[in-house]
Amino acid sequence: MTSPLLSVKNLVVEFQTGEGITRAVNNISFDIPAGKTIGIVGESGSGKSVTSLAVMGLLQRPAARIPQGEVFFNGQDLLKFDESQMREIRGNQISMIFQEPMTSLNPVFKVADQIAETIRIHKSVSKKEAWDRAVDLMNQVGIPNPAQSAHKYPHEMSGGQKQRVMIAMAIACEPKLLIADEPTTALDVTIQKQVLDLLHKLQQQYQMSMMFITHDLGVIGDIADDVVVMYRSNVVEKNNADEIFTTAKHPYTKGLLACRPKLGANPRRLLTVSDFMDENGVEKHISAERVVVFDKEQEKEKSSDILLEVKNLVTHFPIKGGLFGRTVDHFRAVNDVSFTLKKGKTLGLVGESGCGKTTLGRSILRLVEPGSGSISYGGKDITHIYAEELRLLRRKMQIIFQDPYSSLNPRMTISEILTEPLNIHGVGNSRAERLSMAKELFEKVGLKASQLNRYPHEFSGGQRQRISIARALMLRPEFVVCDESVSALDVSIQAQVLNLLLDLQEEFHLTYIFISHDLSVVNFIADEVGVMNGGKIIEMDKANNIYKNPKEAYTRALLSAIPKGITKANLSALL
Amino acid sequence: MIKYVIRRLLYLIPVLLGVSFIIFVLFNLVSGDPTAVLLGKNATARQMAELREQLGLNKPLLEQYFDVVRSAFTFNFGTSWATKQDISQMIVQGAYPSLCLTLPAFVFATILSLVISLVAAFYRGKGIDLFVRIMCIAGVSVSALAYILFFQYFFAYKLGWFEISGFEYGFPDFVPYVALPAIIFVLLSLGPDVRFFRTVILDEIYQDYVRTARAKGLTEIVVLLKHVLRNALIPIITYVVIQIPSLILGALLLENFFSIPGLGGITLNALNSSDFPVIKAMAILSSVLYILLSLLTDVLYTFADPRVKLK
Amino acid sequence: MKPLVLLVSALLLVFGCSKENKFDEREINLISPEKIAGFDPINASDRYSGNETGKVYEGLFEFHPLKRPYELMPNLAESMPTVSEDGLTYTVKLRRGVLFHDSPAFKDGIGRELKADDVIYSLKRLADPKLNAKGWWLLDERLVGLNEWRAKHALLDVTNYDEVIEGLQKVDDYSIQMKLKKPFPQFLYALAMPYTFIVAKEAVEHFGKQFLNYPVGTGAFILPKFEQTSTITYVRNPKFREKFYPTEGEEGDDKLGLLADAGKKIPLVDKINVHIIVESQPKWLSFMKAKEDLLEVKDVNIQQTITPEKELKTEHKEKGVRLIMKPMLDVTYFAFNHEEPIFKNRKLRQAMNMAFDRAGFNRLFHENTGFEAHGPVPPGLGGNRKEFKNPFIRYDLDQAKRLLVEAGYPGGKGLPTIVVQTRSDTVARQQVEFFEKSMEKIGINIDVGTNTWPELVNKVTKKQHQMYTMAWGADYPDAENFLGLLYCPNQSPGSNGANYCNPDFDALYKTATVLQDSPERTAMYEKLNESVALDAPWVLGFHRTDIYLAQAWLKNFKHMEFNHSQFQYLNVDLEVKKQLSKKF
Amino acid sequence: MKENSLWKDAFRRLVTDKFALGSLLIVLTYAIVALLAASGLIAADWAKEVGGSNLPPSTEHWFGTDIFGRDVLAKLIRGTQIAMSVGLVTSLIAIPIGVILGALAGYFGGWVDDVITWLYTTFSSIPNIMLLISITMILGKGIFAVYIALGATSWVTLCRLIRGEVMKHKEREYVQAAEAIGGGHFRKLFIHILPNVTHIVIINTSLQFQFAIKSEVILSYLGLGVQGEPSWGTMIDDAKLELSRGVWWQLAGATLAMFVVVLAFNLLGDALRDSLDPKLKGK
Repeated sequence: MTSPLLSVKNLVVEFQTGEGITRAVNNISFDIPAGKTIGIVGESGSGKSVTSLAVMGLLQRPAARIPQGEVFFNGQDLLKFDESQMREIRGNQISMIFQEPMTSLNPVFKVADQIAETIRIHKSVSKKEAWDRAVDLMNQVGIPNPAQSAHKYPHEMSGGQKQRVMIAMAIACEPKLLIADEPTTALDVTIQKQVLDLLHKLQQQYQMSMMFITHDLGVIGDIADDVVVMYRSNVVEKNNADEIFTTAKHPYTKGLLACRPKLGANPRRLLTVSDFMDENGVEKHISAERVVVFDKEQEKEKSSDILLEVKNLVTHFPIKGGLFGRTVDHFRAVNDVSFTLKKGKTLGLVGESGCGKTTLGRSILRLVEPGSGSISYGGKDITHIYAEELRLLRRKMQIIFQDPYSSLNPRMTISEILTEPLNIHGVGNSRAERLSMAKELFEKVGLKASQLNRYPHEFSGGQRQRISIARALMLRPEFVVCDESVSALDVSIQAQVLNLLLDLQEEFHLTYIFISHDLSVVNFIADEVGVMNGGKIIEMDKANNIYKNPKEAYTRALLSAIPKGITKANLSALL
Repeated sequence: MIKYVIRRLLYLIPVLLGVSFIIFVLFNLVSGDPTAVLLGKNATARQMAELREQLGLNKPLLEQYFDVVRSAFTFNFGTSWATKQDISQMIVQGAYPSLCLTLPAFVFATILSLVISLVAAFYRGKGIDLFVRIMCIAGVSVSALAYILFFQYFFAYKLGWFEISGFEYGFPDFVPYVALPAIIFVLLSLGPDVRFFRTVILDEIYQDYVRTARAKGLTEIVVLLKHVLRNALIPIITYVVIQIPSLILGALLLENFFSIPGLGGITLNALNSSDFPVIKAMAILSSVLYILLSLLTDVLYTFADPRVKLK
Repeated sequence: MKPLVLLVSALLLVFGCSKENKFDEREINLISPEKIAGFDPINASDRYSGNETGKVYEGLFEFHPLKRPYELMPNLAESMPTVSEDGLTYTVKLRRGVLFHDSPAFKDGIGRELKADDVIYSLKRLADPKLNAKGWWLLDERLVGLNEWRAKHALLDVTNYDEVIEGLQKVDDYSIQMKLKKPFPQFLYALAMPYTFIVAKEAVEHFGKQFLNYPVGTGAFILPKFEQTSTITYVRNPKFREKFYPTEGEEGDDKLGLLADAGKKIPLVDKINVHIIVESQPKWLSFMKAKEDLLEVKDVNIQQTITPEKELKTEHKEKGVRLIMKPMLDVTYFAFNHEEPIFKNRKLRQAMNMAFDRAGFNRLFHENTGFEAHGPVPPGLGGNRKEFKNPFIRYDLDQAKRLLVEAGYPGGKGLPTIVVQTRSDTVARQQVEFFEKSMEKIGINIDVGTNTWPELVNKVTKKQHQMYTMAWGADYPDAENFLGLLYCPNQSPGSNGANYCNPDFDALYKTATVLQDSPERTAMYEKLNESVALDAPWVLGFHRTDIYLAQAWLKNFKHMEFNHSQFQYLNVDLEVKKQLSKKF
Repeated sequence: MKENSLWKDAFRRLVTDKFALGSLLIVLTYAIVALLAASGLIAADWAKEVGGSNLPPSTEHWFGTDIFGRDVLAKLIRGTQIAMSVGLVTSLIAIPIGVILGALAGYFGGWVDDVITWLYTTFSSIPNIMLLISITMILGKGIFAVYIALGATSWVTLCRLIRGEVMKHKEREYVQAAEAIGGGHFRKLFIHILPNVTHIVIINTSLQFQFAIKSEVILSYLGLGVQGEPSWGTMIDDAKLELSRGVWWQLAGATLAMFVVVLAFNLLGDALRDSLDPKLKGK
């Protein structure tokens, strides 16, 4: 057997921070054979991206240092290369695709120029030749009208197209190794699927090796040959891709596999990593009842009261134009939407970004002023109520946002954040009482009361989302809009938060509108699912029906985009 | 784009009305009677009254305000009260020496600052970065007056490298006269310029696309000069262009000490002789220039950044 | 990149490129410490615009450049005028063959001969209400019919210069008759002042509003166009009439070499460069680098110029630099505002006079070159009697304290803090700070109020001050010009900023000032000067000394109070300049 | 884990930076000197003649004496009070105006924004120095005119910065969250948004201080400065006449005093920005 293309041996990466030295990568080793795809899986902060940057020699110096380890590429230790040698490798022999296509392209240069730049660095070709090659590459990565698109600037392209440009740039010099760092995470599911297929195709076509980094085991199934699982800076499992779904050894891997909601049958609560191992990484025995598949259909109706009724709702934003910036037209973000929602139920809204689902959610809460149509809540028309009435309504209706980083005021402590709604509405007689209410809920969402006086930045993304949930529930609302509330989280955390939402729904008899771009998540949590496209709900049905009998082509497209990898999983095999 | 330009030009109207109003309040309402100063030490009460009438200071206030507004929109500033010179001509004549001093100094300071900032950004966090920054800040921490007094004495008088004072028209005749004040100008600009440019460049250096550029195998210098600089251009353009109106006003102290007959001295003289029409003209001109230049920056943005569309 | 290349090459040029002094051109280099507004004689109110105007324009009369006391001599006038017995009618004969500078304003661009109409036109311009000349006060209420003409035209759109005025008539092309409303003994001085310099109607009309930038005079030097520059360059007038350097002067002028050029045709140099330098450091440094030929030494630079014994310092002597020190016709003072009730108290005013440490002040600010003023009229003018000693300017703190007690303010108690308004420049501020320290010693609190020039003028003209400091320089060599500072009708907004009113003084002033120069008038002036000095209307300051430094090669410079016509007589010795320049 | 706020975090970063810590100490020292001088505990007798006129520096008088034989060091100390008060009062004038107008414009947008934008565009279109001179001149003399002129010209920058930042924050989800829990405009703007933009105020103030101190010199040169008290500006202005006769110590003293504190403010401003600006976090 030939030696692997890339061989990482005993790599250690450390960072100098204000608090001291932290070890981001702890003595890891793995190989990438020529022409193979290796998936590196782990949650954020597990050290997977740092590993890739170490291979590329792109770690931020002097903050980062590599006290130990070797990275052999074609038999040479890259860590011993100087900067100019590394430049020969970068973009030429090893190239990389990053997570954020929005920010990873230089906004001020034409896309084809950016692709051509890579070529011109490493190949002695004329400007014209490089450009032509760039157009050709754009064609290969499936950008429509490559000759014209070549002249576009990044902001004139969609996220998916930008990621294709990034891929074209990466394969421009036909590298031996392509590193893809979460290349699909920022994309909508449908796009994600296309990009994965493209990467797979190119990898075959160019006979490249690929290092595919993701937090979602699900997406890896289709393309990876081998999988390396990283957890807390260490490699915990290396396995063949086919086998890892059936015979995962490490409890963390098992957890990762189990935590992704599947279309159709799921346990009543999603399994999480913590079901498989305790905090110290020691494997736990999972109780049988946790894995019993639960069928929502069989659950009897909790109530039949209609809590929310939306009729012909239209929300539009003005389009400014003309000499004095008058409103010349309107953009209908929500266009004639009607539905009803019963008490205690969850309505899932699913669709790609820009379909109007977020605006719909905010219009219902009157955070965005609806244009026409009506919203009635508990039988009362709330479309045009104002001031005091609206303020009182806020006690009953709440929202949980997508971004756990920007939805908490960074200058307030958690206790301030949690008691603020109580202050506003005069709930609780004293500060102490309000504090104890905050504390109670804080513990209920799974956090320690001792952390109440901390600031948001001291918490992880998942914890922050729990805090957001706690804030939304402080006023004991009846109705909560969860706006992409789990989309920004790693799958393993996502499962925990989904479980929490379900627990809380049960405890507080909440009614949810759950907005997501991920049909599998919606399918898991919602009783009824509305598929949105172009500001309208194009299909609405019971969650299982949507999955089983999609009527609209668009729904089918959404469904087919869900990574199939996970379906290989045999749940019982995990136990 | 054209619509945008027209709209921005129309914005001149409210701004000029505002500027006229501030000037009117300052000079027609609040400030004292200029006639005594204008007539000199032997002024009589009767002559002062006559002059007041002649200068239109007895007109109703509203009418006086309209006069200010009119001159703002017609650019007809009339003649100076104190020197009886035609104001437009004074400004045209004074702008030349002022610009001879400030423009090369400004261009040089900007380029030098940019180079220094790039060097500092290249060596960010290292000793050389710190050293350059501190030197620039130290340079700007000395009062302009102290620089002038010392440099004039030492470089112009003791060493005789430069002319002590004066000005001559035409290149390169003016060079020996403006060189020393220009050096002081540069010294005083480096600090704030470098601070600003360096921050802007560092803001960009940590962007994702820079990592992409590095991943392509570009050298750090190309990354800086091509990718980073181009993106940092927008704030830099704003910062640079907006300073231009004050260049035309000249460097007041420098002009006075080095006897450069520029607009700074004209403004100062006008203030010292209650020559309100000149002050008004200077204020109005510089605000028109300010608006035009902010428009120019907007137009430059579209070249620097394809994302910017003027609507 | 282009500007960078340009700038770098420019910087390379700079080193070794500062200009060398020239020895081949007969030129002199002078300094004007203030910006020049323009070249219209009727607005040449300050000394420096007067100096520049005087290089191009001329008046009917001029002060003799050498003789002292100041003496008028005919200039554009052929001879001194004939005056009628009542002193009201003056007849002036004009010199023939005086040509205006060549200018496009004239037919064919050739300067024509100066005629009587030009004199009348120029004087009328001073009265033109449309022009509101700064010099109007000079003729205000003087010539018969002129005020009426002015008043009439104030209401009309166009000023009609052709209308004949009784007081200002042409006899023939070369003689003019002027009639005064009442005797004005200083009238001839007025006709030597820049305000009354003669301009050509064609030039005024041709250049219109730009006239002030295109001086077309009859003088020894030509300035084709005035621009706001840092150097004004005058060139010799090739068509200048036969005018000669005086053959006689004051005693001792001979020894000083001031008569070396006697009888030679002027001008003696080809070019005059006037450098406008406002700040004192560049002025001083430029002179010390031999870039300038003459330096008016002011304030702190005095210490660098002379030793405490009032000798030129050796470092200057070595370079051949000459020192010229002459008393000025001026007076400095701290004026009380007599409308403030507290200053109606004469004892208080006297006390403050006696508490002012003049010796210390003189040492600090004038290097002992000032002369303590005993009254408003400076030495050298009729009205100043050497023997007169004002008892209240003696520095005597005990006496001052006693007077303060008598005034009703023992130890300064009961007096408010008095704000002394002054100009905001460094020296003015320090001088009032010194005054403050002096008054502190008898318990009077002083605050310094610094003002920009317009503010100070405004405060004084509006009577919004308690005290202010001022220096008054003579407009012409007559005590009237100083005594008028305390004449009640001149109170704010006039020159009597102290608003001092004394009926006895006013009555005598009225009688004296209309008299021709005579021993009686001098006696009256003396009485006015001394009586008012004892009443202490001001805290008297100094009669200052003019101090000039002249390079050895600058010839024919003699101190002159009214020096606007002096420059045509200057000369330069290039040989000396060449030799001495090595020492700089 | 101990309680750890953003401010404390920033402070910790600040004090670990040697330059920043030094700068902070210098600024504090100046502030203390200014306070002591203001309360008359030190340099109260600055006006006293302690020796001859214009004595060069000696062990007795470290910075020599001035024209009246006053101790230059005492004047410097007294001048510290003026310098610091000019910085302080100017900031106290500029900050409320700039913050409130900027916040209102950024938050409400629409016509409020139009009016405020117009206002600051108008102000910033007139060259700073001209406005500064005009206002001082017209308000008459003295330190109050200096305060007001500097205050009136320096709110503009702050206003523009705050407006931009508030506009950014307005769209953040935490502000929408505040609305969702029933918070009104006041709460959103003043309790949520403003504390998040205070770093701009602090950075700006530190730079404002040094600008004010330097402006005082220019105004003094123009004769528009402080009266009756020795300020660094008047001392440097005096020097323009004294220097050529070899009296360099007043200039040296005032320049040194100014240099140190301006340098400190500048470095502190930079350090504050590095430690407070969230954009620069973790760099």
